[in-house]
Amino acid sequence: MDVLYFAWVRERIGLPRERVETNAATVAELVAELSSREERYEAAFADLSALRVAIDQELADFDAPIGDAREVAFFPPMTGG
Amino acid sequence: MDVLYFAWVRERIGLPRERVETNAATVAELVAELSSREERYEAAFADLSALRVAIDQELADFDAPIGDAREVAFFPPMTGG
Amino acid sequence: MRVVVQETPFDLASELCGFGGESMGAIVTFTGVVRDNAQGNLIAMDIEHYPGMTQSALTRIATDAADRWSLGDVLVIHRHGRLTPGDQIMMVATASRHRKDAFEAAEFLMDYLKSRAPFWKKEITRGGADWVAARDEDEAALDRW
Amino acid sequence: MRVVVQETPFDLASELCGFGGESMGAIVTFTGVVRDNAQGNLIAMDIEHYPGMTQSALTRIATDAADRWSLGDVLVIHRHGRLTPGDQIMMVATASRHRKDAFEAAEFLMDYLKSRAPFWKKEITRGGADWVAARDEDEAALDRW
Repeated sequence: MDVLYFAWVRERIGLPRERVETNAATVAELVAELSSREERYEAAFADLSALRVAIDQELADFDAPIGDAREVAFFPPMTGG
Repeated sequence: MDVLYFAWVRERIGLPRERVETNAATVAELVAELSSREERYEAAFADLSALRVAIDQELADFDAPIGDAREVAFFPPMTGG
Repeated sequence: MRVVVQETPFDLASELCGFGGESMGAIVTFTGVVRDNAQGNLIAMDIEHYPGMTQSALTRIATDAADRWSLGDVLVIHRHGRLTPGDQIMMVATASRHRKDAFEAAEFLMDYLKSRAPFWKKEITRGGADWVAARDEDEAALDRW
Repeated sequence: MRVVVQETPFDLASELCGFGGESMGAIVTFTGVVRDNAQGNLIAMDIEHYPGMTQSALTRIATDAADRWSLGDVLVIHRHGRLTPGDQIMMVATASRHRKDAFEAAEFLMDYLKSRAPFWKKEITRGGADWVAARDEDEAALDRW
């Protein structure tokens, strides 16, 4: 699946998107898996209350199942308008 | 003093403004005086709840004193915007 | 603040040129347009006003809005004379740092313009001509403020 | 209904040309403008977005508004990329027969665009660069609806 990062999440992790092979069942499991990789991921995911997630371009919760999602995106609260 | 009429009040009375010499102390007294003149005035002033009044271009009540007003205007509720 | 009463049409874009300046983040506009009536037979809308009072009444309403909300700018334009369906009747614009102030002030201006500015509308239809009656809900809308 | 995401500027007047048509009496617009920050040292505002999601998120917000209020037309334009103080960031417009619907729908659109459309703003100042934090009151504003 593709994992996308926006705004300061992108800056902290250091890339806008990457291909991730995972067996994570939920977003939270995916976050745990990424956080265990390297410090920059751990730093980016340190406070989940400061993050939002979208599964296949729809806002979702961190306990949502990933299923066969093609795309999961992490970003801070949106500041449109 | 000048008495002005707008919208259907103007149409019913048949003129947009006239010079009136009066000793009326209040708007209500002025209305009574005008109504007693002719039927067209009586018809225009028949229902005061359907009318508004301005003294010297400021909205006022029918029991307001006229004092030395230069201009009293009668019109239906406004429909701006 | 700018308050204009005119017979001629106005152009929203020109009126808004430079409106608010660089320190205002939010601009709200309301434009009133002559719409056809329920019967679909409106030929024209005649707008009568009280020339001596109109400018001062509109200015007072705009000043009240500026006193009540934090506004960088306020614009009110109201036309009079004969208009036809699709014509713009009036507009208000408000500029503020935040959208809440800009929206509320524009709604306040509209509520007061409806019931406290000396304009009267007459619908000219194929069947005749009728003065537009003030609506109770327009009077009730003032209770919000 | 029209929803546009673009990098280039937009012109309010051209966008509103013919908007709403002759049966809509009320047109409300909101325009968001890049304003200088409190320190007065803003050089630019970078607006990042999520290309795959932006259009669909905006369209859903506009559709929700059209379902909820009686609207003759809805327009949403949101820019991305680098903007400077005074630049227009985005606009919404609503057309309705009555002003209440047009105002409420425009406020609803703005409240949702603020917190539910995938845009992120970064302020570039002489002192550095900082992501704009979401404001609690913007999230709280959604409770109205």
